[in-house]
Amino acid sequence: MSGKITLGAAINRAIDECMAADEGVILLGEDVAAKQGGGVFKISAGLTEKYGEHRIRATPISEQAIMGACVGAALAGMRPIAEIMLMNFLTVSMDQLVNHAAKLRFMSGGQTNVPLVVRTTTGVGVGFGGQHSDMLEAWFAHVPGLKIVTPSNPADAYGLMKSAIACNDPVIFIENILSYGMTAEIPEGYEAPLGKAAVAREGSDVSLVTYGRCVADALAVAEELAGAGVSVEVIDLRTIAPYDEETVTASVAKTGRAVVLHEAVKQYGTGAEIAARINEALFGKLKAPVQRLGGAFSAVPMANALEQAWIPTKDGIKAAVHATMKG
Amino acid sequence: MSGKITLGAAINRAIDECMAADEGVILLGEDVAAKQGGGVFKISAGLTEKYGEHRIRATPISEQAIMGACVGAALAGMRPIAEIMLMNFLTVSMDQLVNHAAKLRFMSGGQTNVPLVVRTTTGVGVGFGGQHSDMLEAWFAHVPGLKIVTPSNPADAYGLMKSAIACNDPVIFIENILSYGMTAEIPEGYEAPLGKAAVAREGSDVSLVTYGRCVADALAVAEELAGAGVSVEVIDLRTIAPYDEETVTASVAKTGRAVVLHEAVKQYGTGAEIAARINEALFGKLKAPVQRLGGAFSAVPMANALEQAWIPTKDGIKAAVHATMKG
Amino acid sequence: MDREKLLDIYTRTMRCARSDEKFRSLIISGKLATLYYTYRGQELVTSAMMAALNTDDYLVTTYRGQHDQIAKGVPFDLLYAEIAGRETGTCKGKGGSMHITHPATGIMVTTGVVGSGLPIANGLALSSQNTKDGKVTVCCFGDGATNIGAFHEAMNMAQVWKLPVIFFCQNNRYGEHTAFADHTKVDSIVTRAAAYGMKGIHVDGNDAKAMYAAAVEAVDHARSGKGPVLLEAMCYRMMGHFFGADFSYMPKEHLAEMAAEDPLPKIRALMLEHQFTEAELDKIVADIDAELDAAAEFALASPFPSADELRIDVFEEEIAA
Amino acid sequence: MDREKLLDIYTRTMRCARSDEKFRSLIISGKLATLYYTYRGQELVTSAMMAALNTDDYLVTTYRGQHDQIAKGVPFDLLYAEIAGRETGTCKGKGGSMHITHPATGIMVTTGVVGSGLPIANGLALSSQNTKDGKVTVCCFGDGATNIGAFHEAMNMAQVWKLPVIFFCQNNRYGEHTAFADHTKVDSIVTRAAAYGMKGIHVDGNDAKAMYAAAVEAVDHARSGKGPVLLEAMCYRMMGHFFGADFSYMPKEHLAEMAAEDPLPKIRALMLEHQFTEAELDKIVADIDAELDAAAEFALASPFPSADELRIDVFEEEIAA
Ligand SMILES: Cc1ncc(C[n+]2csc(CCOP(=O)(O)OP(=O)(O)O)c2C)c(N)n1
Ligand SMILES: Cc1ncc(C[n+]2csc(CCOP(=O)(O)OP(=O)(O)O)c2C)c(N)n1
Ligand SMILES: [Mg+2]
Ligand SMILES: [Mg+2]
Repeated sequence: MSGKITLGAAINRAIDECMAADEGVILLGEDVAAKQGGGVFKISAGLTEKYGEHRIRATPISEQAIMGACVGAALAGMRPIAEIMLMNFLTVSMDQLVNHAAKLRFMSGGQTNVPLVVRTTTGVGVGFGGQHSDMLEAWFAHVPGLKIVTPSNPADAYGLMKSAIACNDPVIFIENILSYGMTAEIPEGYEAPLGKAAVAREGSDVSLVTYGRCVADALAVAEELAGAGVSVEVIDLRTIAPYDEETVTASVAKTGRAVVLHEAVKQYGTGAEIAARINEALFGKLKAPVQRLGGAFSAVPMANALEQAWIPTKDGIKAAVHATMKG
Repeated sequence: MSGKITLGAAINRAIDECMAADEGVILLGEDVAAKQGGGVFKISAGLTEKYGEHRIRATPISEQAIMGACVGAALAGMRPIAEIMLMNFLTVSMDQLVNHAAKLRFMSGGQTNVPLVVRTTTGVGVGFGGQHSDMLEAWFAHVPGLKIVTPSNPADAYGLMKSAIACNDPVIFIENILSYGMTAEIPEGYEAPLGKAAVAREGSDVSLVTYGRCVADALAVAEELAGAGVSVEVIDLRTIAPYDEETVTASVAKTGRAVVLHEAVKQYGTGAEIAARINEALFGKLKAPVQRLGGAFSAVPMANALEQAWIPTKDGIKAAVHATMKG
Repeated sequence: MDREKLLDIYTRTMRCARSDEKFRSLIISGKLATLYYTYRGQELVTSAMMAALNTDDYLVTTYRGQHDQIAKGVPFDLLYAEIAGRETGTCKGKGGSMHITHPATGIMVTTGVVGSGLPIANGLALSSQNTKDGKVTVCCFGDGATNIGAFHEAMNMAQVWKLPVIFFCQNNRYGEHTAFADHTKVDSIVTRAAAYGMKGIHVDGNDAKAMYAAAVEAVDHARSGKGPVLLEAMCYRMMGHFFGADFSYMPKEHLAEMAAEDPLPKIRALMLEHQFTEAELDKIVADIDAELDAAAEFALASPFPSADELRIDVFEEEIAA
Repeated sequence: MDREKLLDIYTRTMRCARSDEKFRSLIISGKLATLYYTYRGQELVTSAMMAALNTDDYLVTTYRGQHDQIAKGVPFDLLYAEIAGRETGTCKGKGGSMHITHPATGIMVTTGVVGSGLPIANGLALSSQNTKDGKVTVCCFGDGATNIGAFHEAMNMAQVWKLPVIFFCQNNRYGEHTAFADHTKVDSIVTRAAAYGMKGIHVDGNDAKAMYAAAVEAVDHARSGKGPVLLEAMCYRMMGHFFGADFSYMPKEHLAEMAAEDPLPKIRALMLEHQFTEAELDKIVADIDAELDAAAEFALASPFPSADELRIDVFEEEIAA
């Protein structure tokens, strides 16, 4: 397991190891099998050759049927992975995911459960436009019964995928197109448990709470501000929901200042819940108002000039950190 | 227009008046026509007889096709109303609503627009269980391009429906099954503009921000606490998103205390955004942490015993108000 | 069809019929307050289908599927307790009538969302295909469900993968208040099987022998690995959409036709033809009624679930209070 | 087919063909960076279809629909500016190649979500039915789209209401990397029309005369109030899923078959058969190329949209900065 690999390859490795260990792990999605080249983003490359078409199943273009088949297989005791090519296409399978996958354990009084992993990718900055770039994690965080994770680096991509497949409840695994190429070495036996945030960088002045692709920007800003004498602690949630409130509260209790950052639309995003809880937990103890950063309140525009103006920029993050320092 | 009518009848009257005034107003939904009895909840009773089956169209069970047909008709200049029987069934038509209705004005650079009203009903406390009771407004509030309204009384049901039909953008009109029976007189020429909250009761100690069926509970609690010497101001948002932040901020600036209440699951609900904004706008000026109340973090249980434990109760609201008074 | 199988079908049919009576009387008498989707008129179609299955075969059904669950074998006491919202119910009262689950008798999902069962049924069948456990999955749904997208996606996927699943459409000629001819422009749902290259069977569901033969044909096809089947059984929904709902929208001719096709007198007549005596048949019904009385008593005497249940079964791990 | 109509189809076909060449050269030369779904191989099917329509008839198409838009009449300069993300584009650069909209030529929606155009097309057709404006709506989609739920729901609804809509399936035999036979178990999509009681037409889309005749038949049927039509035109996607994408998954035999069916040499030969001279044809192409050069120049010289556009067109009212 030594040598640098990409984030995409780390996901492939995690799935590969889980498939080798458990016959019940299967992958369903459009173009995922060898005959189709292992998926549009090639994440499942090489798996069909090892595990066969009965476990790596290329599907028709039918997201409801893909999600439903995974729900049913999970109810029967398998550990299906559904690949929904892009996050916006989850809009087609919301009923299966929300009314069924998330609720069947509860509605059956615990008689059944749905050990399902939904892999999906998205991201702003790729030039895919309004229907191929959305980050919809806030919807799923609002649905009891669903867990949501997203990796900010190859090691966590590997560790979180293994934890997601091992989980006995549905987990939405969000990938970011722009992160697939990131490379790193995966430490031997690396683990990334669900529900545990990572302190990506320690700091004492401001807590910058974020996840996914934004972590890289956060770390870059933290590095830059360190030079300017501002010590930023970067929290990588890794599990977006239910999130590690303990780690976040401890960090903000220490710094007294918080900036919450995500790529998704700011309004009603996960940052609203995080900010609300920080205010509840540390009322009267904060040195400045919690700053929230997120995507602009519009569909994601296709024109690159507009798309770059849509997402939170490093300058925007810097400005938010400085704003908290005023307090 | 004199005499008391039910909230359901008020919606019917608003639609009736709009249909009489504009040929372009049409209604699509399952069982909505006369032949099927004017809808399961009879909201469209009598309209087919007046306007014909070409304008009151009973559809097959096809929520994607219903929503899509309304999007297309709206693009062509009509003012369609889609009846999606229960809010959970919107999960079947999310693609049309989110990727299309909400985005087409923006993605077309303003060349087209979607004057669509999506009527849907829901509500906890009816005994409909896990797949027929959800309040999903937080999802739609997170989607740029959508407006969301919900009436707490017959007059607003009438006024908001007329405003929604007149709006040149998609509006989700949320009805609550338990509110259909409320009766009241609709003042002659009553208007309820979009984006304007109503101060349902003035008060000076605590601002109780809510909407929909919860308003009745809020008012009852306010009345009771007035006896106990606590003056509660009740804000009925009416438009859930984009909401009337000015009115909310002004009220909380006055009282220094806020409780945000909704029936939807508390976590990542609209209350998170409202609480976050109150904290941003009034940092250091609040006398107590903002209290949030919402549904429990589980699917809605069918057993009445559990369902009653799931929703915010009057006692819970009272406790939250008292909690803010401690500050 | 041998007498034993006929007796089996009759017994299942009467378990459905008597339970429906019982539920309606409990509701009318105010002992039970619940939304109840009576299946009056559809007792036989499902009994003949379930008589062709093994107990461990999978079943996916709908809000109207109490007859499917009973015919499949769910115990009355657990069923009644669940519908009464008690902690002794199949689902601890959390699911209710629209979400009965009972894996011990293969009842894996009962959904309240029209058409949603079909994609899930494919998944159950997929697991049987991969694990070679020899099970077939039966998915029950109505005529109205055949116009929703999930039906289409699931039918096509099942055929592409030759899954051991039977799509069992109980065509009761109405979807809520909408008549079949008003929501579908083909004479029969089975026409749609051809659109997927799938085997289709159309049968008069109230003809016990024809219905059972069709069920066996479908099960054999699916179990032998030949692929999925769309089985359309014609029947009638003899009451409103749910118990108590008005159904004045049904034309007189339809009501008359419906009454003439009532499966209960038909199967009783058939039993007598096969030399079962009135006494034997009455004894079966009496035993069922006794079981139902006990079940109702058990259910109504059972405790309600505690509020702690809201923190249990959301995730595997209990949520902190 | 008269020479004038043939010339019309040829011209539309070459406008599609030359523009595709132009886009690919702009991308290769690095002048344009965009995701581009080349329609190489599908120029003729859409040109013959659009030649049977009026400019104000409605069109709904997909991410791959640049040929549909061009054949329908969208001006090159606005199209190029949009795809280049400039404020002078059809959508001020906000939509891009997957979301071209141009009501002036009836292009109402271009969607990037597979199958989503069909339900919307029904709505446009519904408005024509109610307002009696005499328009028909054409909805373009691919073979892979016929397995998604929206297709099914829209087909059924269109037939129930007899809407003036033509579901135009350009069956290019692949959905992304998946071959037709791997996602659908019927020989032809048109089989599915029968599942809705809908009129279906199957045609070799690269046969100009047959394709145009089929288009006229479909348009006459829809416009005359007889209801919707499913028109399946067989063709080939002669490159990868998007320009630059590998398509090594296509078998050799398929590539050979595809090359033999290239519509461009076929229609040129047909023109010569009809006594058009090489010179006439070359002149048409030269004029198109000149128009394309000007369009590209205009697009690349146009300004980018200002960030204020993020607050405009979200709602009718501008959002406060
Ligand atoms: C997606 C969805 N849309 C609408 C409904 C409301 N609804 C419940 S039952 C029903 C009619 C279903 O008819 P059919 O499929 O024939 O089944 P039947 O009730 O006749 O058994 C409808 C429209 C629903 N539950 N789910
Ligand atoms: C709902 C949905 N699922 C998946 C995709 C990804 N995707 C884009 S194009 C495509 C293939 C569509 O094939 P087909 O319908 O044959 O059209 P073609 O590309 O051949 O013109 C897929 C799967 C999508 N855009 N929308
Ligand atoms: Mg029915
Ligand atoms: Mg194709």
